[in-house]
Amino acid sequence: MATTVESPLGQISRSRRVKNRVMTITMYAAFVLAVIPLVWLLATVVIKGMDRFFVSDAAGADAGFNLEFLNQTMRGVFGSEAPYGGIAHAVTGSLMMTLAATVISVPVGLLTAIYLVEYGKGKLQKGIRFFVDVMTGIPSIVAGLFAYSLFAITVGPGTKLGIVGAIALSVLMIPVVVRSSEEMLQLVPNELREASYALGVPKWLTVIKVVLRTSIAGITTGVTLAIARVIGETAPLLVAVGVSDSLNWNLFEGRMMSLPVYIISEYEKGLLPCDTATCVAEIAQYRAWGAALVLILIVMGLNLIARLIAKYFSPKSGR
Amino acid sequence: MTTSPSSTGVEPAESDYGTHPGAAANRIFKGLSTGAGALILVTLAAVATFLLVEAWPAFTMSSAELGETVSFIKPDNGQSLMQIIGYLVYGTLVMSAIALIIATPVSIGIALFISHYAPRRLAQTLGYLIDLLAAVPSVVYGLWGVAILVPFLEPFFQFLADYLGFIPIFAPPESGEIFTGRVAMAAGIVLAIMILPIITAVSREVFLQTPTLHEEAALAMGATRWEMIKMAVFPFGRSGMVGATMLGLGRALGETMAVLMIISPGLTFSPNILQPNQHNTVAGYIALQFPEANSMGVNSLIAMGLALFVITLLVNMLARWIVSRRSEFSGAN
Amino acid sequence: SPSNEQPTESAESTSTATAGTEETSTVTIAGNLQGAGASSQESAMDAWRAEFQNANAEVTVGYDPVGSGGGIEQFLSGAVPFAGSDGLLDASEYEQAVQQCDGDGGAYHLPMYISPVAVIFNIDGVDSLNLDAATIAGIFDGTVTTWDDEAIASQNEGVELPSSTITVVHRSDSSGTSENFTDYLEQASDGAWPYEASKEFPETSAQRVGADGTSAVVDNVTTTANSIGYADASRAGSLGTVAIKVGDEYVPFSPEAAANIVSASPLSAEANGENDLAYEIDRTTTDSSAYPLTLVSYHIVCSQYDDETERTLVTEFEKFVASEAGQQASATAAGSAPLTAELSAQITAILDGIAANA
Amino acid sequence: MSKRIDINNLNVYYGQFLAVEDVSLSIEPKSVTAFIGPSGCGKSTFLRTLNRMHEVIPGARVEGEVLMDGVDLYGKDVDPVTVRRHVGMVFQRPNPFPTMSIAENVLAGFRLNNKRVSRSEADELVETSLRGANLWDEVKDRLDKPGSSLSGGQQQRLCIARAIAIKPDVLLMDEPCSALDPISTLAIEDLIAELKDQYTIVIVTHNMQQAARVSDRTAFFNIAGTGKPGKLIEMNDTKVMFATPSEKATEDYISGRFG
Amino acid sequence: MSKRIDINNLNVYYGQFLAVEDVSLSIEPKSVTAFIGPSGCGKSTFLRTLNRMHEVIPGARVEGEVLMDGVDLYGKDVDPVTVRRHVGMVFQRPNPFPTMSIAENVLAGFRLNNKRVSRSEADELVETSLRGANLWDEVKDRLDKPGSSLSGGQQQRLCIARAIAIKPDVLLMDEPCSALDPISTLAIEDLIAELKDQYTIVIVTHNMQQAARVSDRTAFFNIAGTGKPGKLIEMNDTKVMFATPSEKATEDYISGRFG
Ligand SMILES: Nc1ncnc2c1ncn2[C@@H]1O[C@H](COP(=O)(O)OP(=O)(O)OP(=O)(O)O)[C@@H](O)[C@H]1O
Ligand SMILES: Nc1ncnc2c1ncn2[C@@H]1O[C@H](COP(=O)(O)OP(=O)(O)OP(=O)(O)O)[C@@H](O)[C@H]1O
Ligand SMILES: [Mg+2]
Ligand SMILES: [Mg+2]
Repeated sequence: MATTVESPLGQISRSRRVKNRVMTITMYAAFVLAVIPLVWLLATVVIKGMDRFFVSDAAGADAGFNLEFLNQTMRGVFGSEAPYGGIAHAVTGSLMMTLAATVISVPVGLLTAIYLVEYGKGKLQKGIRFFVDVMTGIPSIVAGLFAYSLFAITVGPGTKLGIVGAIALSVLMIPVVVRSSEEMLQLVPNELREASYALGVPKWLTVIKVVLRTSIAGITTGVTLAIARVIGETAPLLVAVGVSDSLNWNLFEGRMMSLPVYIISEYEKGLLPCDTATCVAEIAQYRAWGAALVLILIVMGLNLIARLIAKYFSPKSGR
Repeated sequence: MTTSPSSTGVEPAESDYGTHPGAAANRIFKGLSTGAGALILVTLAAVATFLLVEAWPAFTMSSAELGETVSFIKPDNGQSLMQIIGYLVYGTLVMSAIALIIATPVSIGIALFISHYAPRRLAQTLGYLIDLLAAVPSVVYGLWGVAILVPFLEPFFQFLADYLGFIPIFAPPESGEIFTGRVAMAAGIVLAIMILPIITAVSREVFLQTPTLHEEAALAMGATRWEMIKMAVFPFGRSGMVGATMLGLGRALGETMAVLMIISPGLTFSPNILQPNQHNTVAGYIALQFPEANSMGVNSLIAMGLALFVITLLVNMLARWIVSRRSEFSGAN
Repeated sequence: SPSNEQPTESAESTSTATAGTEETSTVTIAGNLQGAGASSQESAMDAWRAEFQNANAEVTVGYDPVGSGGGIEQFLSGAVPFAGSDGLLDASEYEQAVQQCDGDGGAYHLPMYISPVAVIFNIDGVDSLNLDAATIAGIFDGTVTTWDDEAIASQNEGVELPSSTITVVHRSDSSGTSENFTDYLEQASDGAWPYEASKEFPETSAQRVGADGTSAVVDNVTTTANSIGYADASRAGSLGTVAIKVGDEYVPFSPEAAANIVSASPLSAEANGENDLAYEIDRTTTDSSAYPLTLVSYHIVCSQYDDETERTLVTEFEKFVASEAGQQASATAAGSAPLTAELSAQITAILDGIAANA
Repeated sequence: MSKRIDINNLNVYYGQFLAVEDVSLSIEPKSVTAFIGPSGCGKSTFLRTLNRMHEVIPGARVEGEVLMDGVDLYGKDVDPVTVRRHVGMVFQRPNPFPTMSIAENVLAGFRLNNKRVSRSEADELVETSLRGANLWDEVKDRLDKPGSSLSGGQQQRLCIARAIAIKPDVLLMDEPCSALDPISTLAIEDLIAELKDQYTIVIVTHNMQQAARVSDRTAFFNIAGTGKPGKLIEMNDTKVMFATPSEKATEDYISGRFG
Repeated sequence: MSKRIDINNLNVYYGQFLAVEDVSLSIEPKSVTAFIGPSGCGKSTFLRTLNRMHEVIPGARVEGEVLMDGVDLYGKDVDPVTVRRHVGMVFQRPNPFPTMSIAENVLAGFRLNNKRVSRSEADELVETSLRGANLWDEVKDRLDKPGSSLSGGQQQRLCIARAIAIKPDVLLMDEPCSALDPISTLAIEDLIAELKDQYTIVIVTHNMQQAARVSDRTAFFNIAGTGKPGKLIEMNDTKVMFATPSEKATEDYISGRFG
């Protein structure tokens, strides 16, 4: 039992105090433990990713900071000599395909979440809930193969288009969108729904104008997470979209490059043969890490935009 | 103001209380959202059918014949299609288990830290930081893992092997020396870092929803903060935590690139997670063999994809069962 | 956005400027040509595509590095008119090629990318080693486990060898490089290599690490002391390399020696007539001007294309690849071995035949 | 703009559970009717059946008739959405839409229904409704501020303004003051007294004094115990009811002997 | 097992907001003290400062003294966890731990301080506590069923049993009956009357009748308006207070003129 020392009311037993302290420290430690890899990873990518930005076609490896990397494509780029090549086409491709995947997944995912929260009942609801979870377990390459053969059967063999990749990504993205939106819709207090019904507003308008409107912030965050999940996919895009070294804005015509595929393929090139004064043997590595940096920046940018949207739309707090 | 309650519906507009304008839109919207849900089921059915149809030739072909057609299937070496699937399923589960064992407690720690320990202003920023981790693409994890983390882990693995090597799972390679960090443990750790933010984010939300009622009940009895968490937060959050873990597991099970870049793969049922060439995952194996596979090879690989799909199904069913088993004592009351 | 379009043009224009040295073909050709296949050729292919596009501004050539298997699959399904492959078509694939190609002539292999495979190692202070195939097999199989083993030391007198354990680094993915390497060991090692040639490196009892892709193998050898591995010779960088025993001499890899082994090898028994240059590399050659551990990567083309544009594109592109300029480009960019003049001429003749084969 | 409601033999169920049993009563137009009774006796449940809001709760259903000026609200051709436009409701906790400004909240009934209102019309409607809810003077300078920036009592009046903006016939209020401080409570009570000139008002309250102050007629509900259905014990003019209740239970409840 | 509490010049803040201003009063041991007053006047806030439960709310803090038998609860060496062991609390809504059985719920607090409890000891404690809370007979056959399977009133008594199982000196109750039906309310009131033989009891209630029925002394709190701090208006023996309040506001409130 507790031994009374100084405190007039007695103290809790030593073991309880110790345990409480230990757990508190553990929580802090857990947090620090998680932050270390994050900072480390970001630092690595930033440091290694900057190299490419200090190489320019004109001045070679000793150039100052420049943005050539962002403006150039890989068309006509090979070996370790200038032009050193860039990621304009990969950024375009990644953005276009991710955008298309988002355009497909968000309506489907959101409507499904609405069904689950607002309309669903019985077996169908249970079934959809369950299978959405199962869908999160589709290996990404299988999604790629699925989309590829879907088009091979319906359009013709070897159909590799941006849109095929977008569909593959949608298969991966939809369950994440459903899951996160469902959580967010559930957080909307019933009071607001009732307030709307009591004004004689039909259900569908209540859902759109009250429920969605109130939860838009959370949904946006969920969608960004889903985007982040798929924007880094490699395998399905390689299978379904192929690669390209040129700028292509058209999802329905020709192959497209994407950042993750670019990263892997540049990483695979390793050190290049180089025996002149102007060549940069590590250029492919520079490009790989540089692209990784840009990819993270894009994802962070999206995250930031989502947060701004969230802030703009979030319920106005008092005073 | 008609007072004919028995209006026959021929002219519903006459009643003050007839159908409101836009009632059709209401039905259409409901139809749309139900349709979207159904579309998901259809897609999933299509994927399942695709997997079955494509895997079928590999399943029906005799083991010997398959061994001759497909270069990576070697029934003579104990690597028939079914055996490979067995090894891969095992390897997938091993690595996911390592990831979960590491990530779950840490994530729950972080989630609790954010929900119940950190000052509120700080907690928000911290939450954002962790969310950022969720946004890092897996290729980047792979690049970082192989370039930075694995070399860093090697001495640590050696330490484990030296002092805990008597436990089979930590047994070092025969030479007693950890000569490479590219082992299941390393892949598990990278997976753990990858799934950590997802589990954290979801459990954080759940913990924040713990009814104040129960928290205060515990505190008012003279519980310390930790005791309060054990009494009120955990029991309430149990199903949420299971759900969060499942989401993380889903990602770990299907992850390709990061595992592939890190592990030195092999096909065994070995428990030794500090030895290379022992384990591989389904998704990783598919990606390794896919480029050079011939058409029957692709069929075989899809058969493995089907196996992964089935595991996911089973794991989800298990999770649901765990959650429902506790529902008698659930927090929802 | 326009800022993105700009650089493409400028990149093109700079390339066109440097393309002045090119012999411009008399016919102007235009269109899209898409290939798919082995990633081993990717760097070389980048060079060929770029140079060819520079010379023919209206042509775009694409190449999906989906792997030999994927390339063949797409070629056989008609998705691409040519495939890159590290290996040869098997009998059933030959059959399908007859179906797919527009005539009954089926498909031809054209050896376009010849690359010596280097056995690379990382021993402090040692740049090169002499080893015969049996010893290499012993090392990779785990029967020779330390660097100061008698089997190694006896071939390298005067070289200071550490007593440490050898770590073997090999490809963990399916690859043509592994297939060539294991094929060499199987054939040249006099039974010291008990496994069959295979795209997958076998599970030997050596202390070994599997790595996905050439880069990872090179990285692992670079970062692991006292390790050994194999990779495209162009990727050896500053790592130590092995001179392998051919006949009575130890031959270090070199482009010429690699090209020579191709000329010295017979065509495969299953080859589709004499126009199908599917080589059976002679790993056991005693000709010490040749380097038998060489990977030959092919372009697989149809013997006939009904579509006029397609035929022109394929044959013109492949002729460029086989030309001296093309081979020089890949040698510079990817470190491959240029074809010998005779082989180059032979391929050009075959392609001319296809071009005429309307 | 006000109607008479007659309820005949109404039973309300939550799934299998009978929450309110066999209630018959009449609500007079242009008057305030109060429902009182101990917690759990089904006051809220019963109130919600008057504009079919109970249908929002899964499993809730009714048997019986609710006649509004003779039209059965549960008739076949009757659309609950339309019913709710005629019978407005104010809830226990003020619930302005957090994403809307004060003015938008008042107009919510139109805006959410996609009804176009011209600017001037809208301005006018906002003003009359807010004046009707006794809130105009307090908020006229900050109509574009979020509704949640108001105090609890102001929020509740905003909800009333929102409800009367669509010009319902009947206004239902479920413990509209129980979350408010006494000053705000008085403001709402004054408002109710004014509104009854135009609307039929039904109010649920826990507070006997409040019922006594604001209502013309009072209905007392009671429950025999947990799990038992709530029942209407008696209904009468408020004055009569509080002075000389005819039932023992009513007297006990009013005099504070339980509850 | 009962203590006297003296509060001197207590101010309670939520961040910048002063919720309760300058309260001084004394609570007698072995008696029931009731706090009454309109909603928002700070009854709950004040009550929670008596066992430092307000510290659970971010930003909440106090100025002043709370002396328990002369010991300042806010003294430097005093651990809030220990304070709460001495001053138990029962909340408005019954909150048994849903994942624990009835018996475990009763033992929950006791277990914290006594790791090893023998079976017989535990059984005895469960029985005495449940008997003390007047619940034993109703639940003795299903002690291993979840606490949430009980009715509201039973759950509330279970919470009281849980609170008295740790043998506190003081028992605080914040509107313990407001979520209960009248039958359960009566049961709890009877229980309070029994408990005051052993404990110092403080109860917050909205219900004047209840205060009149159960308490020995009553404190009336009031608030001048939203945003103003709550204040203690007067405190006296309950009988005196209800018969002849010395303040006008008290009289108004008790007679139902507002609130
Ligand atoms: N959504 C629901 N599902 C099932 N039962 C319910 C639901 N809502 C209320 N009940 C039950 O119906 C009965 C009547 O509840 P109701 O809320 O109408 O009471 P009330 O008189 O409004 O009480 P209070 O004064 O506490 O608001 C209660 O037994 C309650 O438990
Ligand atoms: N967590 C909080 N943060 C900020 N202000 C609060 C908080 N809780 C209560 N308040 C404010 O403190 C004042 C007193 O509230 P309190 O809950 O103590 O009143 P009460 O008398 O218990 O009311 P009720 O009868 O409704 O329970 C109110 O103005 C309230 O808005
Ligand atoms: Mg109610
Ligand atoms: Mg209170």
